[in-house]
Amino acid sequence: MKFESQSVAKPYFIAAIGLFVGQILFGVILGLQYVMGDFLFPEIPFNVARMVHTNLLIVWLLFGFMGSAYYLIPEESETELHSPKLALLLFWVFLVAGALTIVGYLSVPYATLAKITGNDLLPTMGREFLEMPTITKVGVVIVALGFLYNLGMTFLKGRKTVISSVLMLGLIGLAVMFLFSFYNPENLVRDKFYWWWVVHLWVEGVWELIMGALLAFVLIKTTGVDREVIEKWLYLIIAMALITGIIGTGHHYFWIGTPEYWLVLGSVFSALEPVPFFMMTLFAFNMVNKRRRDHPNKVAVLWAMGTGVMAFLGAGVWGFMHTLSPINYVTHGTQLTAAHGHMAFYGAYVMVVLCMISYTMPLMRGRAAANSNLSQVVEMWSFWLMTVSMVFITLFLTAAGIVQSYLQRMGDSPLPFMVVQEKIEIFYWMREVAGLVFLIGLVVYIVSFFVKGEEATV
Amino acid sequence: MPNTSSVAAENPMTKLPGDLAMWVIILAELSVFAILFLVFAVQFSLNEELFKQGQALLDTRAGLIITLALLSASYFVAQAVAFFERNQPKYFALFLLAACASALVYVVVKLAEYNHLVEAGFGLSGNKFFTYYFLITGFHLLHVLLGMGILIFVLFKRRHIGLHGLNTAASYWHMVDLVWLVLFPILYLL
Amino acid sequence: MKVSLLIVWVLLLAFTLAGFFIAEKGVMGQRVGWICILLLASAKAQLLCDFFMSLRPVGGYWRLLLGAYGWVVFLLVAVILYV
Amino acid sequence: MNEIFTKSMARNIFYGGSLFFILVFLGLTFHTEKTLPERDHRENITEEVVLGKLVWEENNCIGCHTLLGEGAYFAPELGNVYKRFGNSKEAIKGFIQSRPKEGIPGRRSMPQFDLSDEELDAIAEFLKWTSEINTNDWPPNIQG
Repeated sequence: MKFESQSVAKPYFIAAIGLFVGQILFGVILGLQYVMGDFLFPEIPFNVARMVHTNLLIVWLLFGFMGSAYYLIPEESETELHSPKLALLLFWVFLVAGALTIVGYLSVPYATLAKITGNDLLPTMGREFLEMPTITKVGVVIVALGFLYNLGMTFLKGRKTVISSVLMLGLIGLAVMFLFSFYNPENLVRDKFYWWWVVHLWVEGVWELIMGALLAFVLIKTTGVDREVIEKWLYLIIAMALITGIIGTGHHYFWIGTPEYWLVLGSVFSALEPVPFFMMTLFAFNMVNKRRRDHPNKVAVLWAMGTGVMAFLGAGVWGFMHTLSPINYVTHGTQLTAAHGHMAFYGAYVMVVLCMISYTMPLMRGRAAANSNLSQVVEMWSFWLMTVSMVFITLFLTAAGIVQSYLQRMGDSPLPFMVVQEKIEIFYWMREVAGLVFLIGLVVYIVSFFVKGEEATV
Repeated sequence: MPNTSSVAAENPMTKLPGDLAMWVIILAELSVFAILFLVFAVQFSLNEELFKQGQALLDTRAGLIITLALLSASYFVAQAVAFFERNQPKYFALFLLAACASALVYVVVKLAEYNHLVEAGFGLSGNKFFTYYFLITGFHLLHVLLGMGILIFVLFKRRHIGLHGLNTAASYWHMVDLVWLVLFPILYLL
Repeated sequence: MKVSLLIVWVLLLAFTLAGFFIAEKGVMGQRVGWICILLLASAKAQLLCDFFMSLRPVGGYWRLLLGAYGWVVFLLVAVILYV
Repeated sequence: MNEIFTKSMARNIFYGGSLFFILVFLGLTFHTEKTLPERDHRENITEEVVLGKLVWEENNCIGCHTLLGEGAYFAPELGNVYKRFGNSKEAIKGFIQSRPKEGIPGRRSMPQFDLSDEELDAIAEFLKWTSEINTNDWPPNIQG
């Protein structure tokens, strides 16, 4: 760690991991509700559990991004953070706001929560992934503004590198696109149209900038490859991400009432969305192959390569699978979408944040470069447990989605939704088992932080 | 290509005109257009009647003028690069301007064509053939405009960017031109 | 001025006009004209890499890649349309 | 390597390419907004439909159901539920009203939301309007 103020990232990462655990616990509950419909009913109905599951994901990834940025920007800028106090204050504001929201979800019916928080004044609640009360959304904006101010001041007074510029651009984009969550037209079609400006332009747009920057940072640090080379790659990857991703939004405009030409535009451009992810895979492997030194933190390198591969598989391959409009016509809104969503989020964003944590945490905890060999081995176990179980979750959901599409959407006598759900129950059971393995992997991951021993050397 | 010079055979990339980054983009752009053409072809064979009727309404002479204009623009750009290499800035500027003028012919003819079709009641939505027609040609038109922008940028910044930058810009322009040469027979003649 | 470029240009223009009239006026049937233009495009794809780019031979891989790429697309279009 | 692939070129392509496609996207958005009135039948969006959408949102229906294919995949698609229930608003209202408070043993069940009559009318009206949107012929069949 070069600068004292970088350690402000530590609470962010700890909170991120804590919320990650919560997310997975609720994921396991959801999986069980798929096969035991009355599980925890009516105390925690499915919709509440799902809301907790997805919102925790978003919030902990944001914590992860923020922590990463607080660590990365001072180091790249070669200066102390503008205000570590502000960073800590915002941490608590964000954590409390997030916790209160989750408590709100779990303690009162959603409609009551809407009433209490005055949703009638400016209705923004009740849309997928943006379920948080309007006041929480305002809180997020305030936290984001303070966060960007803090980092912006640091960025402006120090050295400006490509990595820090791209990260700042991604974070600003993230904040700007979030503003569309306040826009909720009364017309459902327009509502959906602009809702995607938040959701799609986040995960298939500006978040890719963040992911690219974080990956590039870790690769520079662990491989010692020339900065010039890595930065060129970074620019080219994010160029491809936005060139394909912006019009690629069109693959959400197939069936929501928008004009027919989106069928063509969405298919063509989103078919190319795997390209930037493939480049990321090549990037990670190329840089590791060309490494000038062996870094003692082997597990961070493992995460870096893992995120390259899994992002390509989850976002690229699984996304491509159902992005062409004639295929999407039958698969839209089935378990195939869920399969894609799980692997894409895990591969692209979860793994890149874990990669950052893996690289920075030993440094913030006072080590010279890496954890002990034993600790790293334990963490590698968690890597494989989580990654392999996620692959299986994805495969089972894919099978479920294909069967569901066939039975419910194709053939001469399509079956009703609930009938089909019973027929694919077996896949849900298998998914649940894989989910439990994932949870075990997560526990192993946390255990790895408490494994002591001599610091590893090359 | 067996008869390339030995240097090129050793490292083909060093002989690539312009920046490798641009060639990656060129491949990506060609892929976009290739997919669009394939989609168009599939739709054509599914709705043959409709597409043939639509095609009959297109003015092939406009397409011809555009083709000639773009081929000329490419020629002017190539010649401009040659002048730049031989350190003849005046001719370089002249030919680059000629390229832009040729491209402008394209833009004018295309817009006139659009105007004509819109007046006849066709647009981006409605008739399937014209949806594709406007999507593909419109997308190409935007590329031509971008290409013109790049050429003008190069003209003003020629000292700054040098031969490498000029070759990069020229490669992009040739790609735009190439796309039209495929687009023209597929959309107009067939 | 590079004369070689000038010649290539004139040839391309002539080829375009010829292809167009064959296709339009039905001299040898539409498809022949169409194929003429596609050949032209393919030639252009190759020229993109060497003639137009200052008559400098480009590395075999890229040229081959681009040429093959163009042909695969044309063939696919042709197959979909006529088979 | 430096000569054939420069950082400034990669940067220019990033900024230029992004700007280009942002402009294209904004243009398409403009065109979409212009053509939407023909497809969404906004003239039929009454006060009741607006209230229905609010009821839909404030009960987090999207947390289990899909609407035009978007949402959770735990419960049936509702974009065409009005048609599936035989073009009957009463059937929709009846279904929502009849959900047991304590659920159904061993099976998935929709919670009892205790909606008022006004809210019930509104949500049914909202689902009816939704089913009339021109969605390019999606879903493929009545089962959603």
